[in-house]
Amino acid sequence: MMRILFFADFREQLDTRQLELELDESCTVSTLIARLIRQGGENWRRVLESDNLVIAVNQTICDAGKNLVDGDEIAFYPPVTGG
Amino acid sequence: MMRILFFADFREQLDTRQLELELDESCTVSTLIARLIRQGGENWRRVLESDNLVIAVNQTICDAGKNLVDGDEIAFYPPVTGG
Amino acid sequence: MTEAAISIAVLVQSDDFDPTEQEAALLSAGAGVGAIVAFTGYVRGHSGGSTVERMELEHYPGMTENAIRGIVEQAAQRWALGAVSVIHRVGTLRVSERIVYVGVASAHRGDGFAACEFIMDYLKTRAPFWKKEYTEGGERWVEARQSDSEAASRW
Amino acid sequence: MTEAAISIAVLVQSDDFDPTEQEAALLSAGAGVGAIVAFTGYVRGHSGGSTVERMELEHYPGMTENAIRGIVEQAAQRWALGAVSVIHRVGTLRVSERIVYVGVASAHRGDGFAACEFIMDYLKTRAPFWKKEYTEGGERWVEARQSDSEAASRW
Repeated sequence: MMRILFFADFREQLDTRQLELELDESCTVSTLIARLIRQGGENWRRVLESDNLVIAVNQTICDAGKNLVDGDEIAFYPPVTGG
Repeated sequence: MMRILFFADFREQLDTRQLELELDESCTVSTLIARLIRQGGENWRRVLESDNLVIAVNQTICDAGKNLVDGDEIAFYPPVTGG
Repeated sequence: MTEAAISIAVLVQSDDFDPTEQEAALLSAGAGVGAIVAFTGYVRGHSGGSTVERMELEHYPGMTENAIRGIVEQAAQRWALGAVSVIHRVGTLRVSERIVYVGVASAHRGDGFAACEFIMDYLKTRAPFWKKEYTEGGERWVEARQSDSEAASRW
Repeated sequence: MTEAAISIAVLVQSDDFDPTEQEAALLSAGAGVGAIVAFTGYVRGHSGGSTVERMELEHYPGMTENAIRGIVEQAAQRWALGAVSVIHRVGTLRVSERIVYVGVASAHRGDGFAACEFIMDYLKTRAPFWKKEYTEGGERWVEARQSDSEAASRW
């Protein structure tokens, strides 16, 4: 099982704060994104193919080539604006 | 009349916080210093010829060539150490 | 005030806080503290020509605290610091309310100024917080600013 | 927050002060304030290997306040500031007591950090204050530090 989190503008656009998915074999963040777009449609494509997409796996920022393992927590969010 | 002020280490070394002197004709800070040393002796020479001497006339820092006029306030002090 | 002795506090909370209390806590790093540099960020009343009524601040619980702690630890490796305290508020914030506090206690002021500004610049670009502004004209997510990226890339 | 609207407060006093109160006063510069950078200097417990018991701070009444105000006005010409407050204590101060406070309110943090550090660096080398330390081994006037001259000459 993977836990997938969305924040801020992305959370609102997808109307999704969190979802859980079974891990596919030899899954990377890229293949996860492709699967989410396949299931979700155009709205999900717009968010997950955005130039602004930040990816964190287990709370560490990484790129889409990152391999995923069972139990990972994957977060998708726009550039941060705190402070 | 000129008012002459001494601060910090200089005030202690000369045991003088403030003194008032009649203005000589065409007096500069240099001639004032020479007069103070003449009157005061070695102790005053050590302070007023110190490399560390800062001069302020009417609360503005200046050099020893500054001309003095009646009513001026002259201060002698070491480099500042506040903050 | 060796590096081993540095005390780090990181809080993400909805409640307000008192800078004087933060300063007292930082001072307890010991008699070697000669300087505290403190940055406090506030909700501004104007943004891009609109009048801001309030903000909502969202964060990523867990990652946010870890990211800030990592930034502070980087600062502690670069400068001689005695104690650092970072507080970032979340939830609803109104104009002129405090958003963020970064307090740095050090022996000498140069270390404190550099570390405090470094921590703020990094926090702005790396800690997962997001601001949504509510103005007369509606609501909108604040966009990341190029100037913040540039500020962080100086270090 | 135009330059004309800048509010400057300069106090030389023996009493302590409350940083949170200072911050509230700075904030009254208006809803355009997004940042307050505050420096607070403290009496350190050690100096050149000796344990400091207390300090005496002397100043040149009148000139000191004018010098600080002049420094703040220079800062206000270089950076976009909303309000600046400087408090410097004189008389007897014990270890860990506050000596000096420089608070700068501005729209953006870069201006606040630069102006606050500039004001401190100039104050250290140009405002007529003198410190005398009382240690186990006796009393001595603190000597001006080369590093402070260098810090001021950067600007």
